[in-house]
Amino acid sequence: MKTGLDHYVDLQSWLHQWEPRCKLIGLTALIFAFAGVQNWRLIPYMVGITLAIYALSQLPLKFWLTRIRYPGLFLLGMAALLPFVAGETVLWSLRGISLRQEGLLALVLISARFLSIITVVLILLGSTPFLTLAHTLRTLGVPALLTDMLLLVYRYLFETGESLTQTQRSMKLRGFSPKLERKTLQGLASLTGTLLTRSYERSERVYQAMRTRGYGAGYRRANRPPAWGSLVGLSLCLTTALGFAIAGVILG
Amino acid sequence: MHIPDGLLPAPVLIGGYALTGLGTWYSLKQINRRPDPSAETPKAALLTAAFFVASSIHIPIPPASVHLVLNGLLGVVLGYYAFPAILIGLFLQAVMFGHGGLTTLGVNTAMMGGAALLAYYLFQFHHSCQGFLGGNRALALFAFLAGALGVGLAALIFAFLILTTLPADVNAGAERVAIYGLMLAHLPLMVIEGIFTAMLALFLQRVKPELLKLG
Amino acid sequence: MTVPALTITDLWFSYPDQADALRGVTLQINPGERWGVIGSNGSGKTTLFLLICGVLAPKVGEIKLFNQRVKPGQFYPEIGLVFQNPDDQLFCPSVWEDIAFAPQNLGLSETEIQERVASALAMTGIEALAQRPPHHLSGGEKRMAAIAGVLAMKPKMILYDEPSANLDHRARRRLIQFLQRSAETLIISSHDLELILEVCDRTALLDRGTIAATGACRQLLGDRALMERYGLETPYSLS
Amino acid sequence: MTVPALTITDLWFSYPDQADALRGVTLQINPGERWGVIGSNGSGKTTLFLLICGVLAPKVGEIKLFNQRVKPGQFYPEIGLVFQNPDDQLFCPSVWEDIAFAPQNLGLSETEIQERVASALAMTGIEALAQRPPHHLSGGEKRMAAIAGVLAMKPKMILYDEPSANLDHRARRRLIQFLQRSAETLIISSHDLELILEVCDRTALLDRGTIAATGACRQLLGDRALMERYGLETPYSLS
Ligand SMILES: Nc1ncnc2c1ncn2[C@@H]1O[C@H](COP(=O)(O)OP(=O)(O)OP(=O)(O)O)[C@@H](O)[C@H]1O
Ligand SMILES: Nc1ncnc2c1ncn2[C@@H]1O[C@H](COP(=O)(O)OP(=O)(O)OP(=O)(O)O)[C@@H](O)[C@H]1O
Ligand SMILES: [Mg+2]
Ligand SMILES: [Mg+2]
Repeated sequence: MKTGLDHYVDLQSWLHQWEPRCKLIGLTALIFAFAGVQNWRLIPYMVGITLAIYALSQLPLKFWLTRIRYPGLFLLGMAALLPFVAGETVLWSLRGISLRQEGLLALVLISARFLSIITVVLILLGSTPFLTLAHTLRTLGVPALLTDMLLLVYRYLFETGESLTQTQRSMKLRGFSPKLERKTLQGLASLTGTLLTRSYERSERVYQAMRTRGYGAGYRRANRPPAWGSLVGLSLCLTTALGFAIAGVILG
Repeated sequence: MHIPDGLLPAPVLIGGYALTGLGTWYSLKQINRRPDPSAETPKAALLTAAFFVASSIHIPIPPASVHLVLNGLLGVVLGYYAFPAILIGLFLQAVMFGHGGLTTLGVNTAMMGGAALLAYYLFQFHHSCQGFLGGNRALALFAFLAGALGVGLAALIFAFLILTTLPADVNAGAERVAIYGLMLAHLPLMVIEGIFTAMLALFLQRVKPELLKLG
Repeated sequence: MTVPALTITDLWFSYPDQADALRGVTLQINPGERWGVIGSNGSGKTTLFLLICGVLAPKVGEIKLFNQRVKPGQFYPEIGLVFQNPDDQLFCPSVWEDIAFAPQNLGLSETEIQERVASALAMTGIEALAQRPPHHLSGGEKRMAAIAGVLAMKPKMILYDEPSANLDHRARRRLIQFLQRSAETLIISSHDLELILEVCDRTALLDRGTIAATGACRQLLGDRALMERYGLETPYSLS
Repeated sequence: MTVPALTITDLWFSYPDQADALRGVTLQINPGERWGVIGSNGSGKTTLFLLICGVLAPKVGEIKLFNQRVKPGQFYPEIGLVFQNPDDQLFCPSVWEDIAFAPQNLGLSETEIQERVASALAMTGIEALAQRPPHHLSGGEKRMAAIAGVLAMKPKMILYDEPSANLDHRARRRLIQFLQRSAETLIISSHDLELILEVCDRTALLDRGTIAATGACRQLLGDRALMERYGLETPYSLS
C-alpha cells in the first residue's frame, strides 16, 4: 500500500511553510465556502482562486493528475446522467434522448465544485506531512482518544495489509479460488476472523509496550504562537470564505 | 459507499458534521465511563486497522465482484468504539486514497456509523434470545441481522441523500423508482453481508470469544 | 534422462518502484535433491520462492516445474510453500480444518480428505493438536501445523522459508529430524546454517539478487573467505 | 553496602484460566551486572520481564527495584523493556516520534526531548533513519530503533527479550557489539546462547516457571548434563 501523498511535502513554497494550524483552518473555511456555492456565476471566482493557490503551492501538475483519477471517475459515475434526466428545457434531442439545460448546468456546477474542493484538499495534504496534520488536529482540540487512535491506525494499517496479503497468498497456494459458494464465504470469514484475532492479540502487546514507556501519564505539547505572515494568510482565507457566503445569499 | 465532495449542498454537509459530532461525543462519553479507557484505545485502533484492511476483501458475485462494507460487523465487535473507528477510517480513506471526501466526512460518518451503532444495539438482543434459540443459533441470527442492517441502512440513507439533494429537480416518480431500484440492487449484498457476519461471529465465538464482548 | 524438478533460467524480478530484487538467477534442481538457499537479509530468498510458486510474475526469464512452464497466478499442487511466519498460513478455526483446506480445494472425497489429514497429522506428530485453534499453539507447534497443511496437498516439492525462526532448541531438533526424513524435493532458505548443513546436500548463496555461488553444502559453507565476503559466517561445527 | 538493582522474592504468577506461569522465583541482581535468562519456549521468560516492569501484577511475592517496591500499573522510567517483536514496540508512525514517546511522557521540555532523541539515535547508530516509518525498516534496523526508544528514557536497567531473533549475521554482530559496550544493568532472555555467552556474566535457567539453576555463564552453559536435562544444548563454542 503506497499512497504517494507525502511525495512533495518537502517543497519550500509559502504554502509549505504556512503554520499548520492557520493552514488547516484557512483552507477548511475555503473548502466549505466552495461547497456552499449554488450559483453558476460564482464558478469562475472559485476556480480562479483554486488555481492561484495551486500555483502558489508549487506542487507539480503530475501530483494533481494522479490523485484526481479515482474520485473523478466516481463522481462522473454518479452525476453523468443528470443532463439527460433532470430539468425542463430541452437543448437537443435525438431518438428520445434529450439533453436538458438545467441538468447540464447542475453537472457543470457539481464538477466545478468537486474539482475545486478536491484541489484545495490536495494542496493541504500535499504540503503538510500526515503526522503534522494529526498533531495539528490535536492542538485544535480534537479529543486525544481520537488522535491517538488515528496515529495507531495509520501506523498499523500497512502491516495489517501486508499480513492479509500473505495469508491470501498462502490460501491461493493451497488451491483456494473464490467462487460464489458457501465454502468461499467460509474461507473469507475465517481469513477476516484471523485478521481480527491477530490484531486484537497484537494490541495487547502494543499496549504493554506503550505502558512501559509511560503511556497514560498525560502530556501536552507546547504550542508556539503562529507568525504574522501565517495569520495574514489565515485572515485572507476567512475573508474570501465569508465573501463567497455573502455573494451566495445576494445572488440567491 | 462514500459520497464524494462537491455533490451535496452546504447545509447537508454541516448537518452531517453536526450529527457526527453528536455521535462522537455520545460514544466518547460512553467509552469514558469505563474503568480504563486508555487501555482500550490500542485495541480499538488495531481492530480499526484490521477492519479497514478487511474491507478490501472481494467477494465474487458473477460477473463482477464486490467488496464488503463490514460496518454491521464493526458495530458488533467494537460497540461504542464503532463511531470513532468509522470516523477515523473514513478520514484516512479520504486523505490517503481520495475515496469519499473531507467535506462529506461528516455525512459519510453519520451514515455508516449510525448504521453500525444500530447494528450493535440489534446484536445485543442475542443475549436475551439465547434461552429459546440456543447460544450459537441466537448469535448467528442476530449477527446476520446486524450485518444486513448495517449495509441496508447505509445504502438507504445514501440513496435518499443523493436523490433528494441533487440540485436540479428530477421528477418524483423517477426518484422513487431509483430508490427502489437501488434498494433492490442492494438486497443480495445485504444477504451476503449478513451471512458473512454470521459466519464471522461463529468463528470468533470459537476462537476468540472476548472479541464479541468488547462493545 | 530424468526430468529436472525445477529449472530456472535467467530470472529477473523487481517490486514496483524498487531496484531489481532478482537479477538473472539460473538454477536447476533434480528430483529428490535437498537445496539450501542462504544469503543475508534482503538478498531475495523469499522473492525467489514466491516466483517459483507462481505468486509473483517474473519480469524476464522462465521457470519450469517438472518440465511444465509455471504460469503466474495458476495453482500448482505439485509445489508447496511453507511461509516464514506460520501465522500467515494458519487461518482456520482449528488445526484439523486448516490441514483439510487444500484437500477440500482439490475437490477430494470426504474419506480421502480424512485420510490425507490423518496422515499429515501423523507425519508431523501433532495428532493431539487436531482440534485446537491454531493461534493458541506454541511456536514449534504452529510451525508443524503449517507444514502439515502443505503436506496434505501431497506436493512433490516443498519450499521452506526460514523454518527454524523463533523455535527453541527442542522444537528445532524435531524440525530437523522431520526434514531429514522427508521424501520430497526440498528447498530451504535459512539463516540457520547448522540446519542447512544437517538437512541439505547442496546450497545456493544469494547476494543482492544474484546467485553468487552454488556447491555441495559442507564445501560451500566451509569456505571461510567466500562466506565472509557475503556477510555470512561459517558454522561452528565446520570450524 | 550497595543497594541491589533488583530483588525478586518468591514470585508467583498465573494468567487467567491457566496453570501457574511462574512458581516461586527468587533472584537478586546487583548494579552493573549482565544477566542472561535462558529456558525453552513457554518457560516464563517474557512473563518474568513483564512482572519486573510492573505491567503484570504478581499473585504472590515481591519485586524491588533499587530498594523501591514495584507497584503494578505504575510507570518506572528507571527500567526499560525491549520487546521480543520490535513491531509491537515501534507503535509510532515515525522512528523519531517513537524515540520521543517516552521523553514526552516524562514531561520533559522540547529541547531536552530533542537532545535525548539525538543521543539515542547516535548511540544506536541509526541517525539516518529518524524520519522513516518503522514498517519500512529491515529487521536489524527495527531492533535498533526499538532499543533507541528505550534508551531515550535513560533507564538504569534494561531488559532485552530475545534481542537477536530474526536478525541476520551482520545485524546480530552489531547488536552484540552494542550490548557489550552498553553501561546499564542488563537482563537478556534469549535462545541464542552464543549471544548470552558473549555478553553476559551470569545466567539464570528457567524451567516451567521456576529457576532451575543460576551461575556464571561459561560454567552453567558448559554443563552439558544440566543443559540437556532442561532441553537446551551447550553452545558449540564451549564444546
Ligand atoms: N513487498 C515488497 N515490496 C517492495 N519491496 C520488497 C517487497 N518485499 C521485498 N522487497 C525488497 O526486495 C528485496 C528482496 O527481499 P526478500 O524478502 O526476497 O529478501 P530475503 O532474502 O527473503 O530477506 P530475509 O532474510 O530478510 O527474509 C529486498 O531489498 C526487499 O526490500
Ligand atoms: N497472554 C497470555 N495468556 C495466557 N497464557 C499465556 C499468555 N502469555 C503466556 N502465557 C503462557 O504462560 C507461559 C509462559 O509464557 P512466556 O511467554 O512467559 O514464556 P517464554 O519463556 O517467554 O517463551 P518464549 O521463549 O516462547 O518466548 C506459557 O505456558 C504460555 O503459554
Ligand atoms: Mg525472507
Ligand atoms: Mg518470550
